Amino acid sequence: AAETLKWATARDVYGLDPHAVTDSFTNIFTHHLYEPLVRYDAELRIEPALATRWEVIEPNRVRFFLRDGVTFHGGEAFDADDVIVSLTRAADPKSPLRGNLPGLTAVEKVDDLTVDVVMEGPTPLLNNYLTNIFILDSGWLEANGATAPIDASRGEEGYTTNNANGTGPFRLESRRPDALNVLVANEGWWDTPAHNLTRIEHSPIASAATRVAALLSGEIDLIEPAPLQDAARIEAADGVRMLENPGLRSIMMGINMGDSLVDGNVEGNPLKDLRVRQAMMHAINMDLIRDRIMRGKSRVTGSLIAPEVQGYTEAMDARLPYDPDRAKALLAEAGYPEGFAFNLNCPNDRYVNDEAICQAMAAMLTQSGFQPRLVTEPRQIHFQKVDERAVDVFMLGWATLPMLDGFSVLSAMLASPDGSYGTFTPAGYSNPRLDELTQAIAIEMDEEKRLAMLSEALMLAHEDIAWLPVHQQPLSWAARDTVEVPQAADDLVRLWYARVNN
Amino acid sequence: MTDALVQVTGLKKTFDLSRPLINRILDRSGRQVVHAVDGVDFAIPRGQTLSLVGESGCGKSTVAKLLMGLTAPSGGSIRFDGVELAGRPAGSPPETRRRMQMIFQDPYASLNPRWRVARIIGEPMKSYGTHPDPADRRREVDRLLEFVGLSAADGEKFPHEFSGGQRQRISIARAISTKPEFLVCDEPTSALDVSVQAQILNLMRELQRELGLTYLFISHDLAVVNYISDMIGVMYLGRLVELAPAEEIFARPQHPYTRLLLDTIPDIGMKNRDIDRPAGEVPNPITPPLGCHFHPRCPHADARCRSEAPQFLPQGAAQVRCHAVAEGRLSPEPLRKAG
Amino acid sequence: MALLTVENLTVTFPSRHGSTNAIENVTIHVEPGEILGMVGESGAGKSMTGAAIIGLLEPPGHISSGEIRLEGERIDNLPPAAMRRIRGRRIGAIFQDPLTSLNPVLTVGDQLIETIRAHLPLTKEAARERAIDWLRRVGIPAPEKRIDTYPHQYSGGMRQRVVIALALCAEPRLIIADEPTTALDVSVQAQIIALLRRLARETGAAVVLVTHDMGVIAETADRVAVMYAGRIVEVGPVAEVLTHPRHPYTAGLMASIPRIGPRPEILPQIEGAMPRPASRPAGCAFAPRCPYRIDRCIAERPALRGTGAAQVSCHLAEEIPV
Amino acid sequence: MATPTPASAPPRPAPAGLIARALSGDVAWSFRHSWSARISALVLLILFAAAILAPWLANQNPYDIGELSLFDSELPPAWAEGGDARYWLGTDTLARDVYSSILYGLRLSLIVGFASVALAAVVGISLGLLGGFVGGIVDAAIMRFADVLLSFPTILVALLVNGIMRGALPPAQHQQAAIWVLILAIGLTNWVQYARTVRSSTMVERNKEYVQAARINGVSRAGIMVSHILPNVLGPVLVIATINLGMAVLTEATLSFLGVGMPATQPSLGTLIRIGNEYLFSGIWWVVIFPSVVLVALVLAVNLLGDWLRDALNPKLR
Amino acid sequence: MFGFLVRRIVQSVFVMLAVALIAFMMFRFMGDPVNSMVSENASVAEREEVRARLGLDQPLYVQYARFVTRAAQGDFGLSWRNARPVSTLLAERFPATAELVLVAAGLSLVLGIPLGILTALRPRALSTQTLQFISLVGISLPTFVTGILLILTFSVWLGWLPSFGRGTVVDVGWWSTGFLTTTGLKALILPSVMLCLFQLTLIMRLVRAEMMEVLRTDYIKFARARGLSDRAIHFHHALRNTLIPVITIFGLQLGGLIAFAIITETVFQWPGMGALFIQAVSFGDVPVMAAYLVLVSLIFVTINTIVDLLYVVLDPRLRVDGARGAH
Ligand SMILES: Nc1ncnc2c1ncn2[C@@H]1O[C@H](COP(=O)(O)OP(=O)(O)OP(=O)(O)O)[C@@H](O)[C@H]1O
Ligand SMILES: Nc1ncnc2c1ncn2[C@@H]1O[C@H](COP(=O)(O)OP(=O)(O)OP(=O)(O)O)[C@@H](O)[C@H]1O
Ligand SMILES: [Mg+2]
Ligand SMILES: [Mg+2]
Repeated sequence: AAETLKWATARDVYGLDPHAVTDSFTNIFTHHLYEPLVRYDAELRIEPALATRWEVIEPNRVRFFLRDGVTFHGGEAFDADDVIVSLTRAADPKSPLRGNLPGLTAVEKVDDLTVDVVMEGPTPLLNNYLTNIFILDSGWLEANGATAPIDASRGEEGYTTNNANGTGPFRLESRRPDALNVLVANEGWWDTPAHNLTRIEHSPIASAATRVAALLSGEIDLIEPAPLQDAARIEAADGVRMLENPGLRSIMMGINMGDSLVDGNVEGNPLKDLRVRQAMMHAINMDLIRDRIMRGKSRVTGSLIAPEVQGYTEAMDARLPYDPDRAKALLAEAGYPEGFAFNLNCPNDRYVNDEAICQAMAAMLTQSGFQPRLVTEPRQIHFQKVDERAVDVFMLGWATLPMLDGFSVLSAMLASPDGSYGTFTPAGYSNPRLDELTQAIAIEMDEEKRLAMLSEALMLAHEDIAWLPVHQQPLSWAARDTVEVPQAADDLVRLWYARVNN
Repeated sequence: MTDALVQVTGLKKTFDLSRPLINRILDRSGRQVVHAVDGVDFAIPRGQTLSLVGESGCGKSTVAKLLMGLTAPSGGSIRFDGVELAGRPAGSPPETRRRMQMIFQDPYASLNPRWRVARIIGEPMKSYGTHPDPADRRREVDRLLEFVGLSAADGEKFPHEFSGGQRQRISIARAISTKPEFLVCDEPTSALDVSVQAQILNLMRELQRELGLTYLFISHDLAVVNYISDMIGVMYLGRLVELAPAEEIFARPQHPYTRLLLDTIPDIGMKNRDIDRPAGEVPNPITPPLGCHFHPRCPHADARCRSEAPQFLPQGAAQVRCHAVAEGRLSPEPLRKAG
Repeated sequence: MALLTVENLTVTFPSRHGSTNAIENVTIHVEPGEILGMVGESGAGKSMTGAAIIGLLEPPGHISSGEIRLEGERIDNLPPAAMRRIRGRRIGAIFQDPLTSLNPVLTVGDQLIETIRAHLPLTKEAARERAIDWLRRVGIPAPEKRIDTYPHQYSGGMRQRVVIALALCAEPRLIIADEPTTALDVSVQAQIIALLRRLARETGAAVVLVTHDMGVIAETADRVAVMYAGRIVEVGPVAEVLTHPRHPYTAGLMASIPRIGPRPEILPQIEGAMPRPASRPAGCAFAPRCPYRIDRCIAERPALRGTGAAQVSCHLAEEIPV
Repeated sequence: MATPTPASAPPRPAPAGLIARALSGDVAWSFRHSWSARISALVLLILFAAAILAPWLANQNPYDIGELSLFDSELPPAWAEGGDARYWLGTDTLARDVYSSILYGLRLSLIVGFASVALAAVVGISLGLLGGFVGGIVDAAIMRFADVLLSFPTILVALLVNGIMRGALPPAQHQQAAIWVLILAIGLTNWVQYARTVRSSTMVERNKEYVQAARINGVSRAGIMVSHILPNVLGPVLVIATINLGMAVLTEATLSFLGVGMPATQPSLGTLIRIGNEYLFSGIWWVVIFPSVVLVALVLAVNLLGDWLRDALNPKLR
Repeated sequence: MFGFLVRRIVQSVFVMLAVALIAFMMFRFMGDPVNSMVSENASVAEREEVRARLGLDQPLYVQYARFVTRAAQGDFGLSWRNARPVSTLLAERFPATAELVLVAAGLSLVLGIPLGILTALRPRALSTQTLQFISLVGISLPTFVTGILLILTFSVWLGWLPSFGRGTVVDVGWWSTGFLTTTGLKALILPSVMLCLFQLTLIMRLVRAEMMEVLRTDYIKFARARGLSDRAIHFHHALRNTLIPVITIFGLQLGGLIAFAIITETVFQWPGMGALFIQAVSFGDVPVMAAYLVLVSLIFVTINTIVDLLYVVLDPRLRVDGARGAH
């Protein structure tokens, strides 16, 4: 039967070139059209996709055996050249995706269906990286002058922005930006479809209220995200339901540990004092925030990564209990009985209820003697400030995607800034042991050893309170009762597993 | 006329009505200029009244404004008691301008509706510094109010609480507050009812007698002019066509236009006259007729009138701008209207 | 039978200070073919009388008493539709300002043809012929060309001629002309008055000519009604009223008009000003300004009395020296 | 000398100035006889009083984040089931007392409204007066500039000003600047209306004879503009200002919806509605209904009053 | 007429240059484009190279001149957000906004003018007062609330009309239209109602005020005195004079409609320029913002020129042809 799924999300894709943006929504959307060598299944386990198997030939050389008989939507056969062109294109210095495939030195053709991926050094997470690198057809790219990645400064539009030719489960039928993207099932897909869809109509609907209305009125089958506060209403309505699960994304507060506060009223930086950071943790009643603001849907954490992520241990999930008196005492002990002023920076359009969480936290911190100045801003401005370290205590969410591995927390958020490491590490934070472990983990090919070191490093951060963990934000989708779709913890909609039962 | 208080020679004013340059280029049209006042000469002896009459748009008010410096002349000279005023804006030089004042036509528009009468009358005294002390000024205002036939208590009121005639009295009080010697009156009674007009005309005559004022009086009503003037100037399309002592004008009008004016005045004494009215209206001042401006309406016009502008020449006690008069073609028509 | 009779007409304006009568007990009659002049100061009620006759009082003004008859038929209480058929067809009107009386966005022809067809069963072509004819009659040169032009393309005098054509084009029996020449130059005024008079004679229409210019009345009207503060103070044949005024107001008015000729040392003047409707005295409205007033004048309003051609509303009419 | 004329003018006490004039005579009479004007004035009076007295009337300072206790969040109005007597109109998701938030929000909205109207009026009147009086190239320049501005509708200008301010100011000051951004943006787009009105009235007034009389008497141009013309052109300005006040409050609400309004920690009435709007489906109706009612009452009252004022000041309608 | 047109165009060019200047200044104020074009760890030399390539090292006036020349050719560069030519983005979105605004404008005229006339002709009637009041209530609520309420009522509760999008659109050349399909037409209803509400009220009130003004004029009084029917007086004489000023205001307000479409498009997920602009604002996508600004101004200026021309067509007094009557 002709099963159409109408799907609405908050945003449209930026473009159809999977190598042009790192945005995770664009990424999962294009995943319906293009495929990587290896992919996550519905339970987030890595499984073969365009590569059927792989072998580590040398510590820094991995050989991939490609699937035979795969064709692109345009009919072109899939072969080693496509992999070479695609990986090179993704890792090109002008490609924003380059950071998702660090250390690639070469892709070498062994035969038509075998390639070697050569890295700078041992890369234990190579497969995780590769789940995110989609394969485009080399001939098609050449024919359309798109072998190089899109370069915004060149001032012309890339062909791949509006056209797609992949091997994925769906083909692009039409695209009207910000209005409607239509995908149809790829009849010639190499895989046995788990879905029963013939057609996907994707509409971006920016306004949450309108999105919910569209679901309630039956115009849309699946919305993502659905506002938490409307859950009750959606559950109460006939024929629709909420899809809720804890997600991978951990929300946390970064803490400026530099020499001075951005917007403080005291000399130096009290936040450098561990007791002050502990006081902060004691001051915040996360359970209350979960119950009231997150409507009981979030999972309060002490750790920076979700249980599903490699490196997690229960020990690191413990939180200092809510205890305002203890908080006040610790503050006094640290020499700030009157508290001190600092900025509390939050985005207001990035995470689930981000602004409300920050307001509640600000209230709680105030009640425990701190003097937070709440600054909430659109994500663009917020993250620009984070980049510039123009923040004191700031909100950040991390889903460890696409690697699903604690290493990304270490490298991006905890390691001392140095070249490719420490992009988000709060100002002034540096733990030599942690840095050492990070270096080692990066090249440790023995999984057991690697995990042990990973947990150790994460535990160090936990004790330092380098970041103040908040919670794992819930996944919140809503769908018609007739729609079955797996909701993986990474919050990505994989419609090739979806079924519509009419 | 050596003792003239006011001496005007060759006074000219043109208004540029041209459309924006770009339009003119596109339409290939030239500048469009109104010669509102086109070479006017007269002198007013101290203590006398010169009246200007003429139809709407002939430039009477423009002459008044030029005299008061409200608009700058395009040419000619204005001398007040020997001081050249052409090119000096209103209010300058103060010591001379203080001595000239003006009364306007519209009693409603000539008083600021948001000001109290006392402030209105006191403004010239304040501005010219003749009575810098407010209390002193207020006393003078009260005196002036009573002088023009209002009461001192009226100073506290606003203009809208007065009738047209009373407002005109307020205007007069303001005008004489700086003890001027010369008053320009631009149709001061044309917005008033006849019964009130008589009051104002009488008041003005009385002022002239008591204060020795010199008037330039503007009107389109020959009967009013007759009552108030020593000299009368008849204007047509920016030019004086006849200037003569008052009695002369009525007794021996010379210019055909003067005669036409006198003819067309409906008069109480002359009932139901079924005469043919002279045709035509004042032509468009932007494109005035060549030669004598009046020739299209003139029964005596000949080829010369159509091509050559006449000079302003003395004819007896008068000065007349007419070829026919100069050539003696015009029989001294017996006046149909007298007494 | 009189063409128009107005009996004891009172027009009232209710307002926040209580009702005021713009005109009170106005009684006039107009014979066919006659020109009745109405003079008086600004605010005396001349226009109001005219507006009441053609049924165009501005609300909330209304006729509170009295009656108006046209050719014997009562017209002050007609329903709007019936009154509309009378306006234009049987009573024509001309207003003061030719600049604003014509619709600026319609051609002169449109306005004429529309008016003609509103009253006469004519085809468009016939109406156009008639319109051209009327333009010719009011002295518009080349009417065939001018008919399709807009009012702003006419001069003031020409426009007033068009207004006259519009008022007369359905050949009404009565024309109310409210200050038809005030906005015009003296030389043009004379032409317009002459035109009006000529047309009235040609069509046999009667005219109520409202003006404040005694000269115009003198030259044009057969009879004259002098209004003061909402009332008629004196009415009679022009020659009689102008040369032998019997009401002190008329007398004062006539005396205060400057004339051409030997000039008096001082112009006779009436002191004071006409009272506004709201502050009219209880007795004779002219009493405060009247040099002859007696106690009775202050207490009692005189009625319009008199025998023969002229009537006067003054307690002292008989005693005052003319 | 002529004898005094009998006072034909009614012996009313002389009122002073614009305000006094407005309070006496015709306007006051028309006010007493207009239901809508009186009710609107009453509503406005109550709202103004509420805004001014907010700190004393409110049960809570909703801007003081320390006063909020999350335990009390999303309580329905006091009379509804589960309501709490301390929170008459209920609380929002962050436990802000809706009643107190409305009072404080109203205050902010009115400040933004009044300040932006004042800014627009001052700029507009000055430029209109100058252009209308001086004429020529000054006038042309002002009016062309107005044209340019007119081609940017308010919300566009607000977004621009907001963007530029963000670029120009150090990040720490963005939030404090929000209210100024709003005032500037709304004020700067609305002055054109005032300028045009004042300019055209000025061009009429400057040719009036009382102005010429002042010139004859040596009063300076500035003196004429300020003391003669200005008082005479303010009437229509008052009407525009009244109606614009309502528009300004609504514009502020709209800008808040577009994300450039007041920060959520200091919600204006508009921001409250914007936030409440997100809960329209969720059954927490009180967080959107009550602020909306107040906003509608405010804007409606201001508009009705403006309507009435326009008619009352229009001599043709009297 | 021709001269008038030329003058308007010259004026418009100046206005557009000023707008372009503002748009250009935005680039200067709102951040360095280079930052969003190079990868995070690009070296200073690399940045300088991009800078030079973009011409940002040249004097300001040169940059402005280049900006203007390019803008005049419709070239606003690439969107920083999704690397597509801004002109393409706007061209894609333009039909949606144009159709929405046109329908809203049409609705407001079609409803506003008759309602305005009705209320002007019966100024004291209860229906008039009620209409006046309701119209005010309608605009006293922020439009985004009105929009959501419309969706709640007509989509969720009654299920009659779609809550978002344009329905099925058909491409006619580069123009995508919703006029040709039923879903397209249905989708237009709610957004255009929301958008026209304010406009409708404005037009209604304006027509009413103008009409009442016109009905007080001498020529209407004179028309009554000639015994013309009410119909002729109201619709033949009064209406034309009423509509002349209404047209100007309407022209001015069309610009406002385009701006207000930003909100409507956000609420109804209408894929128009306004939605694009608001995204650009939240992403700091300056080229899109600048282009939008220039485009909106261009539309505005064009509309106003057309309005002025219409004015001349409708009001014979402004025609400079023919006899410039003697006075
Ligand atoms: N400011 C001005 N700009 C352009 N033209 C003007 C200006 N003032 C006067 N004119 C023109 O100059 C001519 C003379 O005008 P002026 O006002 O002096 O006439 P007037 O004799 O006083 O007429 P009226 O009896 O109507 O007052 C007229 O054609 C008028 O249109
Ligand atoms: N709408 C109104 N409300 C109240 N009173 C009015 C109204 N219109 C006119 N009046 C009064 O009616 C009286 C008569 O006015 P009318 O217009 O008839 O005077 P008029 O003699 O024609 O004066 P004018 O020579 O100025 O035209 C005036 O005193 C005026 O104040
Ligand atoms: Mg004049
Ligand atoms: Mg009248």
